Amino acid sequence: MAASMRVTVRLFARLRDVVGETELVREIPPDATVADVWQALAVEWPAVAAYGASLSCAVNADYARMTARVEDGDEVAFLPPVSGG
Amino acid sequence: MAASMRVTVRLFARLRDVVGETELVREIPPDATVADVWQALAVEWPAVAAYGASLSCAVNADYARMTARVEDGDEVAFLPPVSGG
Amino acid sequence: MAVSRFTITREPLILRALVEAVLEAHHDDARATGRPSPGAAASFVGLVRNENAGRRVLYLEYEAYEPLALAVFERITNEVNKRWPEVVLGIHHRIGRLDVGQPSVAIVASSPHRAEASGACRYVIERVKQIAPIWKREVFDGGETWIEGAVADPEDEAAAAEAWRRACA
Amino acid sequence: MAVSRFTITREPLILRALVEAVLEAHHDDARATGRPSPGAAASFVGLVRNENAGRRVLYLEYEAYEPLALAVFERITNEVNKRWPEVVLGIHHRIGRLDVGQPSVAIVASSPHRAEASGACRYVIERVKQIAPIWKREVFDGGETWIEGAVADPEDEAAAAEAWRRACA
Repeated sequence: MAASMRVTVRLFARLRDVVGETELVREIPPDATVADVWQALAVEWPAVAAYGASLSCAVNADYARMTARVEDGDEVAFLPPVSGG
Repeated sequence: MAASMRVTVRLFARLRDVVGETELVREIPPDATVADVWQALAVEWPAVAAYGASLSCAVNADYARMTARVEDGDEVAFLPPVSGG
Repeated sequence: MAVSRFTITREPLILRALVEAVLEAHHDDARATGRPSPGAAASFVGLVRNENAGRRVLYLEYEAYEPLALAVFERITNEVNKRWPEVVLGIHHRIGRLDVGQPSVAIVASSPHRAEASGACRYVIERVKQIAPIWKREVFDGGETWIEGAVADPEDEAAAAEAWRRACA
Repeated sequence: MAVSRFTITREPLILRALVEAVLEAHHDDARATGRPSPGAAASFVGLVRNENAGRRVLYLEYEAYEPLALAVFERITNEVNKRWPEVVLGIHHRIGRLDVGQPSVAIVASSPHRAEASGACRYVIERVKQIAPIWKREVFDGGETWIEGAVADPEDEAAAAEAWRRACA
Protein backbone atom coordinates (compact mmCIF):
# COMPACT_ATOMS: atom_id res chain seq x y z
CA MET A 1 0.00 0.00 0.00
CA ALA A 2 3.00 2.29 0.39
CA ALA A 3 3.60 2.10 -3.34
CA SER A 4 5.41 5.11 -4.69
CA MET A 5 3.74 7.57 -7.09
CA ARG A 6 4.95 8.85 -10.40
CA VAL A 7 4.82 12.53 -11.27
CA THR A 8 5.88 14.56 -14.26
CA VAL A 9 7.99 17.58 -13.36
CA ARG A 10 7.89 20.55 -15.77
CA LEU A 11 10.64 23.15 -15.70
CA PHE A 12 10.77 26.55 -17.37
CA ALA A 13 13.17 29.32 -18.32
CA ARG A 14 16.33 29.49 -16.21
CA LEU A 15 15.27 26.51 -14.09
CA ARG A 16 15.02 24.43 -17.23
CA ASP A 17 18.43 25.66 -18.35
CA VAL A 18 19.99 24.75 -14.99
CA VAL A 19 18.56 21.24 -15.06
CA GLY A 20 18.90 20.80 -18.79
CA GLU A 21 15.51 19.13 -19.15
CA THR A 22 12.04 20.50 -19.86
CA GLU A 23 10.36 17.50 -18.36
CA LEU A 24 11.33 14.79 -15.86
CA VAL A 25 9.41 11.81 -14.56
CA ARG A 26 10.12 11.01 -10.93
CA GLU A 27 8.98 8.52 -8.33
CA ILE A 28 7.84 10.11 -5.07
CA PRO A 29 6.54 8.63 -1.83
CA PRO A 30 2.80 8.58 -1.08
CA ASP A 31 1.55 11.69 0.75
CA ALA A 32 4.29 13.76 -0.86
CA THR A 33 3.69 17.48 -1.26
CA VAL A 34 4.90 19.85 -3.97
CA ALA A 35 7.62 20.91 -1.53
CA ASP A 36 8.81 17.30 -1.31
CA VAL A 37 9.07 17.12 -5.10
CA TRP A 38 11.08 20.35 -5.06
CA GLN A 39 13.39 19.09 -2.30
CA ALA A 40 14.13 15.95 -4.26
CA LEU A 41 14.94 18.09 -7.29
CA ALA A 42 17.26 20.31 -5.25
CA VAL A 43 19.09 17.23 -4.03
CA GLU A 44 19.51 16.00 -7.58
CA TRP A 45 20.51 19.46 -8.92
CA PRO A 46 21.93 21.57 -6.08
CA ALA A 47 22.14 24.59 -8.42
CA VAL A 48 18.34 24.93 -8.41
CA ALA A 49 18.16 25.23 -4.61
CA ALA A 50 18.74 29.00 -4.74
CA TYR A 51 15.39 29.27 -6.56
CA GLY A 52 13.44 27.99 -3.60
CA ALA A 53 12.94 31.51 -2.27
CA SER A 54 11.41 32.94 -5.46
CA LEU A 55 9.48 30.00 -6.80
CA SER A 56 5.92 29.55 -7.97
CA CYS A 57 4.44 26.16 -8.59
CA ALA A 58 1.50 24.61 -10.33
CA VAL A 59 -0.15 21.21 -10.19
CA ASN A 60 -1.89 20.05 -13.35
CA ALA A 61 -1.61 23.53 -14.88
CA ASP A 62 -3.22 25.26 -11.92
CA TYR A 63 -1.29 27.43 -9.49
CA ALA A 64 -0.78 25.58 -6.21
CA ARG A 65 0.88 26.09 -2.84
CA MET A 66 4.10 24.27 -1.98
CA THR A 67 2.09 22.54 0.75
CA ALA A 68 -0.36 21.03 -1.74
CA ARG A 69 -0.57 17.20 -1.76
CA VAL A 70 0.50 15.53 -5.01
CA GLU A 71 -1.39 12.62 -6.59
CA ASP A 72 -0.12 9.81 -8.76
CA GLY A 73 0.12 10.98 -12.36
CA ASP A 74 0.14 14.70 -11.54
CA GLU A 75 2.07 17.23 -13.55
CA VAL A 76 4.05 19.44 -11.17
CA ALA A 77 5.53 22.63 -12.63
CA PHE A 78 8.16 24.89 -11.06
CA LEU A 79 8.17 28.48 -12.27
CA PRO A 80 10.92 31.04 -11.80
CA PRO A 81 9.87 34.70 -11.59
CA VAL A 82 7.81 35.57 -14.66
CA SER A 83 8.56 38.20 -17.30
CA GLY A 84 5.76 38.16 -19.85
CA GLY A 85 4.35 41.21 -21.55
CA MET B 1 -10.05 106.39 -41.94
CA ALA B 2 -13.09 105.05 -40.11
CA ALA B 3 -13.87 102.65 -42.95
CA SER B 4 -15.76 99.57 -41.78
CA MET B 5 -14.17 96.12 -41.87
CA ARG B 6 -15.49 92.92 -43.37
CA VAL B 7 -15.36 89.65 -41.46
CA THR B 8 -16.51 86.14 -42.22
CA VAL B 9 -18.56 84.60 -39.41
CA ARG B 10 -18.50 80.79 -39.13
CA LEU B 11 -21.21 78.98 -37.20
CA PHE B 12 -21.34 75.35 -36.08
CA ALA B 13 -23.74 72.73 -34.79
CA ARG B 14 -26.83 74.10 -33.04
CA LEU B 15 -25.74 77.71 -33.56
CA ARG B 16 -25.62 77.06 -37.27
CA ASP B 17 -29.06 75.45 -37.15
CA VAL B 18 -30.51 78.43 -35.27
CA VAL B 19 -29.15 80.95 -37.77
CA GLY B 20 -29.61 78.71 -40.78
CA GLU B 21 -26.25 79.61 -42.30
CA THR B 22 -22.79 78.10 -41.97
CA GLU B 23 -21.07 81.29 -43.01
CA LEU B 24 -22.00 85.00 -43.03
CA VAL B 25 -20.06 88.02 -44.19
CA ARG B 26 -20.66 91.13 -42.07
CA GLU B 27 -19.44 94.68 -41.94
CA ILE B 28 -18.17 95.75 -38.53
CA PRO B 29 -16.76 99.03 -37.25
CA PRO B 30 -13.01 99.51 -36.85
CA ASP B 31 -11.66 98.48 -33.44
CA ALA B 32 -14.43 95.91 -33.07
CA THR B 33 -13.81 92.90 -30.83
CA VAL B 34 -15.09 89.34 -31.13
CA ALA B 35 -17.71 90.29 -28.53
CA ASP B 36 -18.93 93.08 -30.82
CA VAL B 37 -19.34 90.62 -33.69
CA TRP B 38 -21.31 88.32 -31.38
CA GLN B 39 -23.51 91.16 -30.15
CA ALA B 40 -24.38 92.12 -33.72
CA LEU B 41 -25.27 88.50 -34.42
CA ALA B 42 -27.50 88.33 -31.33
CA VAL B 43 -29.32 91.45 -32.50
CA GLU B 44 -29.88 89.91 -35.93
CA TRP B 45 -30.90 86.47 -34.48
CA PRO B 46 -32.18 86.92 -30.92
CA ALA B 47 -32.44 83.12 -30.55
CA VAL B 48 -28.64 82.80 -30.41
CA ALA B 49 -28.32 85.19 -27.47
CA ALA B 50 -28.86 82.37 -24.96
CA TYR B 51 -25.57 80.85 -26.21
CA GLY B 52 -23.53 83.81 -25.00
CA ALA B 53 -22.95 82.16 -21.64
CA SER B 54 -21.49 78.91 -23.03
CA LEU B 55 -19.66 80.09 -26.09
CA SER B 56 -16.15 79.56 -27.35
CA CYS B 57 -14.75 81.59 -30.19
CA ALA B 58 -11.88 81.47 -32.63
CA VAL B 59 -10.27 84.01 -34.92
CA ASN B 60 -8.64 82.65 -38.06
CA ALA B 61 -8.94 79.08 -36.78
CA ASP B 62 -7.22 79.82 -33.49
CA TYR B 63 -9.03 79.94 -30.16
CA ALA B 64 -9.45 83.55 -29.03
CA ARG B 65 -10.98 85.52 -26.18
CA MET B 66 -14.18 87.49 -26.69
CA THR B 67 -12.10 90.60 -25.96
CA ALA B 68 -9.76 89.94 -28.90
CA ARG B 69 -9.58 92.69 -31.53
CA VAL B 70 -10.80 91.71 -35.01
CA GLU B 71 -9.00 92.73 -38.22
CA ASP B 72 -10.39 93.28 -41.69
CA GLY B 73 -10.72 89.95 -43.50
CA ASP B 74 -10.67 87.82 -40.33
CA GLU B 75 -12.67 84.63 -39.99
CA VAL B 76 -14.53 84.70 -36.68
CA ALA B 77 -16.01 81.37 -35.50
CA PHE B 78 -18.55 80.86 -32.73
CA LEU B 79 -18.56 77.43 -31.15
CA PRO B 80 -21.26 75.91 -28.94
CA PRO B 81 -20.14 73.38 -26.31
CA VAL B 82 -18.20 70.62 -28.03
CA SER B 83 -19.02 66.90 -28.12
CA GLY B 84 -16.31 65.12 -30.09
CA GLY B 85 -14.95 61.72 -29.27
CA MET C 1 3.34 55.58 -47.58
CA ALA C 2 2.08 56.03 -44.05
CA VAL C 3 -1.14 57.91 -43.39
CA SER C 4 -1.04 61.25 -41.61
CA ARG C 5 -0.94 60.94 -37.83
CA PHE C 6 -3.51 63.72 -37.41
CA THR C 7 -6.60 63.91 -39.51
CA ILE C 8 -10.29 64.73 -39.68
CA THR C 9 -11.89 62.52 -42.29
CA ARG C 10 -15.20 61.38 -43.74
CA GLU C 11 -13.71 57.94 -44.47
CA PRO C 12 -13.94 54.97 -42.09
CA LEU C 13 -11.18 54.97 -39.48
CA ILE C 14 -8.53 52.27 -39.79
CA LEU C 15 -6.84 51.72 -36.42
CA ARG C 16 -4.16 49.55 -37.98
CA ALA C 17 -3.07 52.36 -40.31
CA LEU C 18 -2.80 54.79 -37.41
CA VAL C 19 -0.82 52.34 -35.27
CA GLU C 20 1.57 51.79 -38.17
CA ALA C 21 1.97 55.52 -38.78
CA VAL C 22 2.72 56.21 -35.11
CA LEU C 23 5.17 53.33 -34.77
CA GLU C 24 6.91 54.25 -38.02
CA ALA C 25 7.30 57.85 -36.84
CA HIS C 26 8.59 56.61 -33.49
CA HIS C 27 11.13 54.27 -35.08
CA ASP C 28 12.28 57.05 -37.43
CA ASP C 29 12.74 59.37 -34.46
CA ALA C 30 14.55 56.68 -32.47
CA ARG C 31 16.94 56.04 -35.35
CA ALA C 32 17.56 59.75 -35.87
CA THR C 33 18.10 60.64 -32.22
CA GLY C 34 19.42 57.44 -30.65
CA ARG C 35 16.48 57.43 -28.25
CA PRO C 36 14.85 54.10 -27.32
CA SER C 37 12.43 52.54 -29.78
CA PRO C 38 8.78 52.03 -28.71
CA GLY C 39 8.09 49.31 -26.15
CA ALA C 40 4.36 50.03 -25.85
CA ALA C 41 1.54 51.30 -28.03
CA ALA C 42 -1.74 52.18 -26.31
CA SER C 43 -4.80 52.77 -28.45
CA PHE C 44 -8.28 54.11 -27.89
CA VAL C 45 -11.21 53.78 -30.27
CA GLY C 46 -14.52 55.51 -29.61
CA LEU C 47 -17.51 53.76 -31.16
CA VAL C 48 -21.12 54.78 -31.71
CA ARG C 49 -23.05 53.10 -28.89
CA ASN C 50 -26.61 51.85 -29.39
CA GLU C 51 -27.95 53.80 -26.43
CA ASN C 52 -27.32 57.14 -24.78
CA ALA C 53 -29.07 58.60 -21.73
CA GLY C 54 -31.79 55.97 -22.08
CA ARG C 55 -32.43 56.73 -25.76
CA ARG C 56 -32.08 54.13 -28.51
CA VAL C 57 -29.50 55.67 -30.84
CA LEU C 58 -30.00 55.21 -34.58
CA TYR C 59 -26.96 57.12 -35.83
CA LEU C 60 -24.79 60.16 -35.14
CA GLU C 61 -23.86 63.05 -37.41
CA TYR C 62 -20.45 64.54 -36.60
CA GLU C 63 -19.11 67.85 -37.79
CA ALA C 64 -15.85 69.68 -37.09
CA TYR C 65 -14.22 73.04 -37.58
CA GLU C 66 -11.41 71.25 -39.33
CA PRO C 67 -8.45 73.67 -39.31
CA LEU C 68 -9.02 74.45 -35.65
CA ALA C 69 -9.49 70.76 -34.80
CA LEU C 70 -6.12 69.94 -36.38
CA ALA C 71 -4.52 72.83 -34.46
CA VAL C 72 -6.08 71.44 -31.27
CA PHE C 73 -4.66 67.96 -31.98
CA GLU C 74 -1.24 69.63 -32.29
CA ARG C 75 -1.81 71.53 -29.07
CA ILE C 76 -2.78 68.35 -27.19
CA THR C 77 0.33 66.65 -28.56
CA ASN C 78 2.45 69.52 -27.24
CA GLU C 79 0.79 69.19 -23.83
CA VAL C 80 1.64 65.47 -23.76
CA ASN C 81 5.20 65.96 -25.00
CA LYS C 82 5.86 68.66 -22.42
CA ARG C 83 5.33 65.98 -19.77
CA TRP C 84 6.57 62.98 -21.75
CA PRO C 85 8.92 63.98 -24.59
CA GLU C 86 9.32 60.35 -25.64
CA VAL C 87 5.61 59.76 -26.46
CA VAL C 88 4.57 59.76 -30.13
CA LEU C 89 0.87 60.40 -30.83
CA GLY C 90 -1.68 60.02 -33.56
CA ILE C 91 -5.30 61.19 -33.57
CA HIS C 92 -7.89 60.43 -36.25
CA HIS C 93 -11.46 61.73 -35.93
CA ARG C 94 -14.23 60.91 -38.31
CA ILE C 95 -17.06 63.26 -39.34
CA GLY C 96 -20.32 62.76 -41.24
CA ARG C 97 -22.91 60.09 -40.56
CA LEU C 98 -21.80 57.23 -38.32
CA ASP C 99 -23.97 54.23 -37.62
CA VAL C 100 -24.00 52.22 -34.39
CA GLY C 101 -20.75 50.29 -34.00
CA GLN C 102 -18.65 52.54 -36.22
CA PRO C 103 -15.47 54.16 -34.84
CA SER C 104 -15.69 57.94 -34.43
CA VAL C 105 -12.22 58.54 -33.04
CA ALA C 106 -8.95 56.60 -32.93
CA ILE C 107 -5.98 57.57 -30.76
CA VAL C 108 -2.59 55.88 -30.57
CA ALA C 109 0.23 56.70 -28.16
CA SER C 110 3.58 54.93 -28.33
CA SER C 111 6.37 55.15 -25.79
CA PRO C 112 9.39 53.17 -24.64
CA HIS C 113 7.39 52.30 -21.49
CA ARG C 114 3.79 51.31 -20.90
CA ALA C 115 2.88 53.82 -18.19
CA GLU C 116 3.46 56.80 -20.46
CA ALA C 117 1.77 55.21 -23.48
CA SER C 118 -1.35 54.30 -21.48
CA GLY C 119 -1.47 57.63 -19.65
CA ALA C 120 -0.98 59.68 -22.80
CA CYS C 121 -3.70 57.79 -24.66
CA ARG C 122 -6.20 58.39 -21.85
CA TYR C 123 -5.20 62.05 -21.52
CA VAL C 124 -5.72 62.63 -25.23
CA ILE C 125 -9.29 61.29 -25.35
CA GLU C 126 -10.18 63.46 -22.35
CA ARG C 127 -8.67 66.54 -23.99
CA VAL C 128 -10.31 65.79 -27.35
CA LYS C 129 -13.66 65.76 -25.56
CA GLN C 130 -12.83 68.98 -23.72
CA ILE C 131 -11.41 71.20 -26.44
CA ALA C 132 -11.62 69.73 -29.97
CA PRO C 133 -14.14 71.77 -32.04
CA ILE C 134 -16.20 68.74 -33.00
CA TRP C 135 -19.93 68.23 -32.48
CA LYS C 136 -22.35 65.33 -32.75
CA ARG C 137 -26.04 65.36 -33.46
CA GLU C 138 -27.74 62.25 -32.12
CA VAL C 139 -30.60 60.77 -34.12
CA PHE C 140 -32.48 58.45 -31.80
CA ASP C 141 -35.69 56.47 -31.75
CA GLY C 142 -38.16 59.32 -31.35
CA GLY C 143 -36.21 62.43 -32.26
CA GLU C 144 -32.83 64.06 -32.57
CA THR C 145 -30.66 66.39 -30.54
CA TRP C 146 -27.29 68.10 -30.58
CA ILE C 147 -25.04 66.74 -27.88
CA GLU C 148 -23.36 69.56 -26.00
CA GLY C 149 -20.56 68.76 -23.59
CA ALA C 150 -17.74 71.04 -22.52
CA VAL C 151 -17.38 74.74 -23.24
CA ALA C 152 -14.06 74.53 -25.07
CA ASP C 153 -11.35 76.57 -23.39
CA PRO C 154 -7.82 75.35 -24.06
CA GLU C 155 -6.44 77.74 -21.41
CA ASP C 156 -8.60 76.26 -18.65
CA GLU C 157 -5.97 74.68 -16.43
CA ALA C 158 -8.50 73.01 -14.16
CA ALA C 159 -9.84 71.08 -17.16
CA ALA C 160 -6.34 69.99 -18.19
CA ALA C 161 -5.61 68.95 -14.60
CA GLU C 162 -8.79 66.87 -14.55
CA ALA C 163 -7.68 65.16 -17.78
CA TRP C 164 -4.29 64.35 -16.22
CA ARG C 165 -6.08 63.04 -13.14
CA ARG C 166 -8.21 60.70 -15.27
CA ALA C 167 -5.05 59.60 -17.05
CA CYS C 168 -3.71 58.66 -13.62
CA ALA C 169 -0.61 60.78 -14.27
CA MET D 1 -14.61 33.41 -38.45
CA ALA D 2 -13.23 35.46 -35.61
CA VAL D 3 -9.97 34.49 -33.93
CA SER D 4 -9.96 33.29 -30.34
CA ARG D 5 -9.94 36.10 -27.81
CA PHE D 6 -7.33 34.33 -25.68
CA THR D 7 -4.30 32.70 -27.18
CA ILE D 8 -0.60 31.94 -26.89
CA THR D 9 0.88 31.74 -30.34
CA ARG D 10 4.12 31.51 -32.31
CA GLU D 11 2.54 33.53 -35.14
CA PRO D 12 2.83 37.33 -35.45
CA LEU D 13 0.17 39.16 -33.45
CA ILE D 14 -2.53 40.96 -35.43
CA LEU D 15 -4.10 43.70 -33.29
CA ARG D 16 -6.88 44.25 -35.83
CA ALA D 17 -8.00 40.62 -35.56
CA LEU D 18 -8.15 40.84 -31.76
CA VAL D 19 -10.10 44.13 -31.82
CA GLU D 20 -12.58 42.56 -34.23
CA ALA D 21 -12.94 39.43 -32.10
CA VAL D 22 -13.56 41.45 -28.93
CA LEU D 23 -16.04 43.82 -30.56
CA GLU D 24 -17.87 40.95 -32.25
CA ALA D 25 -18.18 39.14 -28.90
CA HIS D 26 -19.36 42.36 -27.27
CA HIS D 27 -21.99 43.02 -29.94
CA ASP D 28 -23.17 39.40 -29.72
CA ASP D 29 -23.50 39.74 -25.95
CA ALA D 30 -25.28 43.09 -26.27
CA ARG D 31 -27.79 41.62 -28.73
CA ALA D 32 -28.38 38.55 -26.54
CA THR D 33 -28.78 40.42 -23.25
CA GLY D 34 -30.09 43.83 -24.24
CA ARG D 35 -27.05 45.45 -22.61
CA PRO D 36 -25.43 48.49 -24.27
CA SER D 37 -23.13 47.91 -27.21
CA PRO D 38 -19.47 48.97 -26.92
CA GLY D 39 -18.71 52.69 -26.93
CA ALA D 40 -14.98 52.32 -26.36
CA ALA D 41 -12.22 49.86 -27.17
CA ALA D 42 -8.88 50.35 -25.45
CA SER D 43 -5.86 48.42 -26.70
CA PHE D 44 -2.36 47.79 -25.51
CA VAL D 45 0.47 46.35 -27.57
CA GLY D 46 3.84 45.49 -26.03
CA LEU D 47 6.75 45.66 -28.46
CA VAL D 48 10.34 44.50 -28.29
CA ARG D 49 12.36 47.62 -27.46
CA ASN D 50 15.88 48.16 -28.80
CA GLU D 51 17.35 48.73 -25.34
CA ASN D 52 16.83 47.44 -21.84
CA ALA D 53 18.71 48.46 -18.70
CA GLY D 54 21.38 50.07 -20.84
CA ARG D 55 21.90 46.99 -23.02
CA ARG D 56 21.41 47.02 -26.79
CA VAL D 57 18.77 44.35 -27.35
CA LEU D 58 19.14 42.10 -30.40
CA TYR D 59 16.09 39.90 -29.89
CA LEU D 60 13.98 38.19 -27.24
CA GLU D 61 13.02 34.55 -26.86
CA TYR D 62 9.67 34.06 -25.15
CA GLU D 63 8.33 30.85 -23.68
CA ALA D 64 5.14 30.05 -21.81
CA TYR D 65 3.53 27.31 -19.80
CA GLU D 66 0.66 27.43 -22.20
CA PRO D 67 -2.27 25.72 -20.43
CA LEU D 68 -1.58 27.66 -17.24
CA ALA D 69 -1.13 30.92 -19.17
CA LEU D 70 -4.56 30.46 -20.76
CA ALA D 71 -6.04 29.71 -17.33
CA VAL D 72 -4.41 32.89 -16.02
CA PHE D 73 -5.91 34.94 -18.84
CA GLU D 74 -9.31 33.56 -17.82
CA ARG D 75 -8.57 34.39 -14.18
CA ILE D 76 -7.60 37.98 -15.04
CA THR D 77 -10.79 38.30 -17.08
CA ASN D 78 -12.81 37.16 -14.07
CA GLU D 79 -11.05 39.72 -11.88
CA VAL D 80 -11.96 42.47 -14.34
CA ASN D 81 -15.55 41.31 -14.80
CA LYS D 82 -16.08 41.14 -11.04
CA ARG D 83 -15.50 44.89 -10.95
CA TRP D 84 -16.84 45.74 -14.41
CA PRO D 85 -19.25 43.08 -15.71
CA GLU D 86 -19.76 45.01 -18.95
CA VAL D 87 -16.11 44.83 -20.08
CA VAL D 88 -15.20 42.30 -22.80
CA LEU D 89 -11.52 41.30 -23.00
CA GLY D 90 -9.07 39.67 -25.34
CA ILE D 91 -5.43 38.77 -24.68
CA HIS D 92 -2.95 37.44 -27.23
CA HIS D 93 0.64 36.67 -26.25
CA ARG D 94 3.34 35.60 -28.65
CA ILE D 95 6.17 33.16 -27.88
CA GLY D 96 9.33 32.19 -29.72
CA ARG D 97 11.93 34.54 -31.15
CA LEU D 98 10.85 38.19 -31.44
CA ASP D 99 13.00 40.82 -33.07
CA VAL D 100 13.11 44.49 -32.09
CA GLY D 101 9.84 46.21 -33.02
CA GLN D 102 7.70 43.08 -33.01
CA PRO D 103 4.58 42.87 -30.80
CA SER D 104 4.87 40.41 -27.92
CA VAL D 105 1.46 40.98 -26.35
CA ALA D 106 -1.83 42.50 -27.49
CA ILE D 107 -4.70 43.32 -25.14
CA VAL D 108 -8.12 44.72 -26.04
CA ALA D 109 -10.85 45.81 -23.61
CA SER D 110 -14.22 47.02 -24.84
CA SER D 111 -16.91 48.66 -22.73
CA PRO D 112 -19.91 50.93 -23.15
CA HIS D 113 -17.82 53.69 -21.52
CA ARG D 114 -14.20 54.77 -21.90
CA ALA D 115 -13.15 54.80 -18.25
CA GLU D 116 -13.78 51.06 -17.83
CA ALA D 117 -12.23 50.13 -21.17
CA SER D 118 -9.05 52.11 -20.45
CA GLY D 119 -8.82 50.95 -16.85
CA ALA D 120 -9.39 47.31 -17.73
CA CYS D 121 -6.77 47.36 -20.46
CA ARG D 122 -4.17 48.82 -18.10
CA TYR D 123 -5.09 46.40 -15.32
CA VAL D 124 -4.69 43.43 -17.64
CA ILE D 125 -1.16 44.27 -18.78
CA GLU D 126 -0.11 44.74 -15.14
CA ARG D 127 -1.64 41.39 -14.17
CA VAL D 128 -0.13 39.61 -17.19
CA LYS D 129 3.27 40.81 -16.04
CA GLN D 130 2.56 39.75 -12.45
CA ILE D 131 1.07 36.29 -12.86
CA ALA D 132 1.15 34.95 -16.44
CA PRO D 133 3.63 32.01 -16.64
CA ILE D 134 5.61 33.54 -19.49
CA TRP D 135 9.35 34.22 -19.60
CA LYS D 136 11.70 36.10 -21.87
CA ARG D 137 15.38 35.56 -22.48
CA GLU D 138 17.08 38.70 -23.71
CA VAL D 139 19.84 38.37 -26.27
CA PHE D 140 21.78 41.62 -26.24
CA ASP D 141 24.97 43.04 -27.68
CA GLY D 142 27.49 41.22 -25.52
CA GLY D 143 25.53 38.37 -23.97
CA GLU D 144 22.16 37.00 -22.98
CA THR D 145 20.11 36.75 -19.82
CA TRP D 146 16.78 35.50 -18.56
CA ILE D 147 14.57 38.40 -17.47
CA GLU D 148 13.00 37.65 -14.11
CA GLY D 149 10.29 39.92 -12.80
CA ALA D 150 7.54 39.03 -10.37
CA VAL D 151 7.22 35.86 -8.33
CA ALA D 152 3.84 34.79 -9.68
CA ASP D 153 1.20 34.50 -6.95
CA PRO D 154 -2.36 34.96 -8.13
CA GLU D 155 -3.61 35.05 -4.53
CA ASP D 156 -1.37 37.99 -3.60
CA GLU D 157 -3.95 40.70 -2.98
CA ALA D 158 -1.36 43.43 -2.57
CA ALA D 159 -0.16 42.75 -6.11
CA ALA D 160 -3.71 42.89 -7.48
CA ALA D 161 -4.32 46.11 -5.56
CA GLU D 162 -1.18 47.62 -7.07
CA ALA D 163 -2.43 46.67 -10.54
CA TRP D 164 -5.78 48.37 -9.84
CA ARG D 165 -3.90 51.41 -8.57
CA ARG D 166 -1.87 51.63 -11.77
CA ALA D 167 -5.11 51.24 -13.73
CA CYS D 168 -6.33 54.29 -11.85
CA ALA D 169 -9.41 52.33 -10.75
